[in-house]
Amino acid sequence: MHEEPLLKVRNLQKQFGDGCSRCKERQNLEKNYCPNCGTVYACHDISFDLFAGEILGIVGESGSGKSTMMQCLYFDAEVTSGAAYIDGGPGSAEQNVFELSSQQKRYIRNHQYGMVYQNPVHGLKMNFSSVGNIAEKLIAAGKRNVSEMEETSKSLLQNVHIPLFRMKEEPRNFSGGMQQRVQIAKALSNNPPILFLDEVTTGLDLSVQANVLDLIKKIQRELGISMIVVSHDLAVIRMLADRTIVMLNGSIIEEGLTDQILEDPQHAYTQQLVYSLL
Amino acid sequence: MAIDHVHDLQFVYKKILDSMSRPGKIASLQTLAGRNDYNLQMLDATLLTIMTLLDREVTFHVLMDNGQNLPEKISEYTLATHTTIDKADFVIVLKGTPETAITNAMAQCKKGSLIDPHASATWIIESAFSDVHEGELMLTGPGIKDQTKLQTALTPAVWQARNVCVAEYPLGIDLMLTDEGLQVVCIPRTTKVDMMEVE
Amino acid sequence: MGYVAVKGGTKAIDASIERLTFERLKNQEIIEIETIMATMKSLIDQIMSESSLYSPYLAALAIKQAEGSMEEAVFLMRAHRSTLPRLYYSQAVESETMLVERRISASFKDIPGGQILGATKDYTHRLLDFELLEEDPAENEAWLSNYQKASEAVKASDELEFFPKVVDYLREEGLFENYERDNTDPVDITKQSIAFPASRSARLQVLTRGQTGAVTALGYASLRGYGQVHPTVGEVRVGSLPIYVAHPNEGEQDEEDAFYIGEIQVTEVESFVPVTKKNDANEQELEFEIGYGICYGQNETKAIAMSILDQCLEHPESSFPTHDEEFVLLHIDSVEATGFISHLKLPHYVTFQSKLDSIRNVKKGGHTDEN
Amino acid sequence: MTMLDVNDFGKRFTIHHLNKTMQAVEQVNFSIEKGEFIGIVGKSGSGKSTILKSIYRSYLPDAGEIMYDSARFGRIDLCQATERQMLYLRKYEIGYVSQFLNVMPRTTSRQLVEKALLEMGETESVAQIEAEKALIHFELDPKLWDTYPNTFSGGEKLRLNIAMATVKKPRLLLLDEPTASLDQQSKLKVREIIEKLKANGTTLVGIFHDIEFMEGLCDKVYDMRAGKLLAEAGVTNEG
Amino acid sequence: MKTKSHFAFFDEGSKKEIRRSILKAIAIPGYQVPFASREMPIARGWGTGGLQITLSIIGKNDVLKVIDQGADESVNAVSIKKLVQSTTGVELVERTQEASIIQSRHRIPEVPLTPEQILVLQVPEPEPLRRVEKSAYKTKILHSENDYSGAWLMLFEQIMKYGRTATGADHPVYVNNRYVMAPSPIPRYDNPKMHQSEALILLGAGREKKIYAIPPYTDVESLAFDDYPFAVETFTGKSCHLCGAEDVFLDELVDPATNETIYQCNDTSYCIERLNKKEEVEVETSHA
Repeated sequence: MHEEPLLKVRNLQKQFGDGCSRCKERQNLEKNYCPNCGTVYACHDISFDLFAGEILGIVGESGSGKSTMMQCLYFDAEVTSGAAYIDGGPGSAEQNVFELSSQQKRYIRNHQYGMVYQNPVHGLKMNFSSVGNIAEKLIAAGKRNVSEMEETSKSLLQNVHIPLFRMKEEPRNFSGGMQQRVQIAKALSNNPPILFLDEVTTGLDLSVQANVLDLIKKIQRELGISMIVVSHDLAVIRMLADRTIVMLNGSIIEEGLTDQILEDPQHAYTQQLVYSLL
Repeated sequence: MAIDHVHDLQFVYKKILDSMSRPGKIASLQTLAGRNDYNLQMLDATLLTIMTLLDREVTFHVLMDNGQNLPEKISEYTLATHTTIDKADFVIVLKGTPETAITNAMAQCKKGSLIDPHASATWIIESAFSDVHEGELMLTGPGIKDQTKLQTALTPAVWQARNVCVAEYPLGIDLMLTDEGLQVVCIPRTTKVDMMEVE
Repeated sequence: MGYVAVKGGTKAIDASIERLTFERLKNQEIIEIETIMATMKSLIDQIMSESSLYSPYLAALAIKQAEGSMEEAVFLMRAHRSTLPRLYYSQAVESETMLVERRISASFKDIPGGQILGATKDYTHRLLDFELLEEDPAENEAWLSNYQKASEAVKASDELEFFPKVVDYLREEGLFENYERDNTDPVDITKQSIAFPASRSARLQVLTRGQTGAVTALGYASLRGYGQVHPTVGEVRVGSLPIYVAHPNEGEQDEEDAFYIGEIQVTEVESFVPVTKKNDANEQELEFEIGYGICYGQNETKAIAMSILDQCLEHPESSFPTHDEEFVLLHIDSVEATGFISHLKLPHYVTFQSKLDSIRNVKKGGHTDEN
Repeated sequence: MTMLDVNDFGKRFTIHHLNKTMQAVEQVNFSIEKGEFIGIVGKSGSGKSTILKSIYRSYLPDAGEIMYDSARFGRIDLCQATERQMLYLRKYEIGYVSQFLNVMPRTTSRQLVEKALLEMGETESVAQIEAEKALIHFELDPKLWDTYPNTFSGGEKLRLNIAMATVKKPRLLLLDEPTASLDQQSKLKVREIIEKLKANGTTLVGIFHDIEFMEGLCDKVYDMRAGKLLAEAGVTNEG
Repeated sequence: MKTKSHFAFFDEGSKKEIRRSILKAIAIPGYQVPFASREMPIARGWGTGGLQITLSIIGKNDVLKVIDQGADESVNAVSIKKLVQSTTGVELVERTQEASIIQSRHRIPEVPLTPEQILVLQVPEPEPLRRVEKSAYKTKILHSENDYSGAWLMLFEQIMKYGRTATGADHPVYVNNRYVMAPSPIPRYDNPKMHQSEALILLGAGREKKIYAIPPYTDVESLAFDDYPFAVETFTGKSCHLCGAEDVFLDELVDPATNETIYQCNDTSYCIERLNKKEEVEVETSHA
């Protein structure tokens, strides 16, 4: 079975600070931080593949670099070095998307990516209607027909269980769980082949959390969208991810099938993480 | 009679403005013939263009085939600062400059950024040109109704280099060509320059 | 003979301007420029500062022409400034060389060189002085001659005295960071459109040109909690600074050769604000930073408020408007603010008609393309 | 034709916080023919689960090979297969049933079985029909179809589990102590179900606690003791 | 102390800077070129952007027309004209066809402009994305990334709320298929005149310190959706009570005598010209 990954990430590096002679080889670090020069190695030499239709889980404690990595992939942050290749992206499959210009990156965000942030404030315009929020993403992807966009928005909102009589309401009037569902609907609206989910259930009530997880799983099954799910919560990862990557201090320390990571963790840190799972 | 810095330069500017608005439209500065009393080794049209656009607030770089003290002179007359090709607001290319010098400089000069596309180099190039109908360049784009043709003495390699400079709009460079006959023609970055097959 | 354009506008303007002249002249009193310069220094200082043109004489003329309106006077000065070619740039001015008239510190009782109260209204009681209604020139003259005699008696030495900066004293103690002297040319916001994020030199220029009231209001807002800066005034000094210009056509020259072209009076403020910083060993340390304020003439409130806003903008903080440089810098300019507010007096018939059409159509309901 | 060849398989766990390693199983050798039912018995802690979980890659194998005859990939060593290959095999060829039901919360039993089919790419209408068939087949009370399984009894949970695994018609089904903690009646029901599966030609590897349960059910029974597989243990009584 | 002012008010250095900015603006249609806006003798917000452009391009032989909201005799138009004329001595006209430079606030004349003319528009708020994003820095990034979903979203929201777009003047346009631009608060009626215009159009915002341009023969599309097409103000069934013109932008007035709504050409010079022509014809026919 030879499969081309949808997204290839190679040697992604993100550091804050220039590094110094004492930390260039990543020696003498406290976690991922150089006490000498103050450089933080937020992501170090991250490589992985994302395949069509799968959910890849990324787990790690806060400060492990998982969210930074996601921000780099989504172009919210600049990488220090490294490459990412998107199959079917603009230009050739050999094009490192980190080297594209900002307007080309914007094109990828609009046409190939969806993003659901932990805080809906980052993904939604709180003072625009919910339908408008979804339309914004559709417009960005080049749609120019209001009725079609309205229809798409309606079906997406229904999909995420937002009653249609509230579609013209602004998300700031909604509960956290509803906002998160609107955000998911928005992220999905342009049918992105790749969806990023950053701690999407963190801070939600348990019952709401289950709703959102269920929704994500359903979407993945029905639309075949590839997803990268970042979470510090192993329960979330267990529920969603087919494969899982474990990050610690900016590096990948372990990866495998999700149940294998949970049942037979190899790395000391992963074991500690798994043993503390309720 | 010397150049009148208020009215003559306004006249030159208006001509350049018209040519920049209508790429490929040749502007004649013939009425100012014989007014140049500067002792600078360049075409009158080039000098008038420089006097119109350069001042203390901008930088320039000169491409030429022999080492004269032209940059110092230009600085003296316009108060503009001479600098390296990668920093220059204006790039002045004197006639006889070899093709490779031009293409290399085009690769290095400022093309602006997506945030500040205007922070790019404007090129003032001495080259013969005409708008004869069998011109080898086909121009289309904003400012041009349908299409227009232009014949220049610049080599296809130079035009190719220019086209590379403007490949990712709005980044790019804007050209002003000056000739012996006191004429100016402008090719802004928005102009699509196609080289016609030459039989 | 066909129709001709109604010259309503031209006539109306001419009549309005005549009326304006009439209002100015009707009481038949003339105020001399010299009188304004001699008696309205505060006003002149503020106008020079807000118009960033140092000329008491032109400022006095502007006051006269503007009939005492601050915004008009500043406006006149700014418009005049636009017509002045920039021929030379002065050399960097060292404020240590200030000939100090007034110098106080709120941080230390005993500052090296001592506190100098100078001329200040701070300790006057703000009671209307009805005696000023009938001033007697002879009495004034007598008062002056007495005062001068007394001063001569007090004067200890003829030598000019320069005062060290309070901050230098603290810097030696390591409480302030030592910076490399940075002599890169500042951005000139009158020659280049300000771009964001702005450099500190650009920010300071906008602040010092800012409307006194606006700068004060925003500085005050920071103190009240709509900002995070509440400084201690390290030093306020008022005095004059000499201005030198290098010879334009000589390449190599030393500073001694520069031309003295005059002096300007300024108010300079250095406010001390504690901040946490990382030291060389990467530990958190408490250190002071300086909020800097300077303006033409004597205008201490503005200079202090400026020093607060300078520090605010050094530390962007999205939750506080006073730390948002676009918010602060784009709204404190007198000419811009008063101009745009007053433009609302202009006719907006066309835009209103357009809006009217739009709203009527909405009321009618239905698509735009039904018509 | 062999479906599975386990050669010199071994698995060691490293437990970092105790700073020790533990050899769970070693030198395991056995093979299964297509359509066979192999039983593995042994006390808890003997390592029998380890084998099953390593075949399914819930545990990371570390020694030896597990040669599986895949419909898609041909003969493939499950110790070396990529994660993507394992995911494919799990979806289409190898099923796994344990006594525990580990599913998405707030999902009805009907939905759970349907999902298993949808994952394989079946259409919704097919999934609906097939799911009902499976639920009937494994005798889950229709009253339970549209309820959440967290309130089910052990037997009901297990039958749902088996239904979810078998609707996919796996070529190889791994049964991990399915009968543990079931009452006698439920056990009998499970036995019937396994017989049905066997009759359908499914290749099965099952591990069981109690040996009587397997009587007459398995083609071969192995005994697992202290991490070692005793070849063809037969049905002895170890007490 | 009397000081003599420069030709066209500015010193030559100021003109050069503005002239360079104009050339960049033409080379990048619809992009707002920042420039060091000078303080003018008229107030910010009163046309200083347009005025700075006019003064930087004008020569002795130019012929100037200035209009404010369609009228040549509006007080502010008169004030601007006076300033330009007093510093340049140029000829002032009201007939659109005679002008070489037309400075205008909020209208494009009814008479089609020619390649020999330059239209200078005064702009109060050059940033079409300001209502979507208040920070100048962030709007610059949106422009740089060709991210205009916010601008379209404003229209979409209006359709959701009101059943149709509800923009008045200053309806945003897409220039040369790259930059979204504020056309200055001209009525929607005038937007189509920018598309493939024969004349160069320069736009100046003095207070906001931006210059931008639409070269001739450039695509200018008003933002609109496929199923909610852009529509101009309509005056169907209405005509100018003076000259009878129908397909022009009309002002709505109340006839003080009858208290009825009447309409009148907003472009005063156009109206006068029509009236003159009409009279000529009447004279000719009556003498025939």
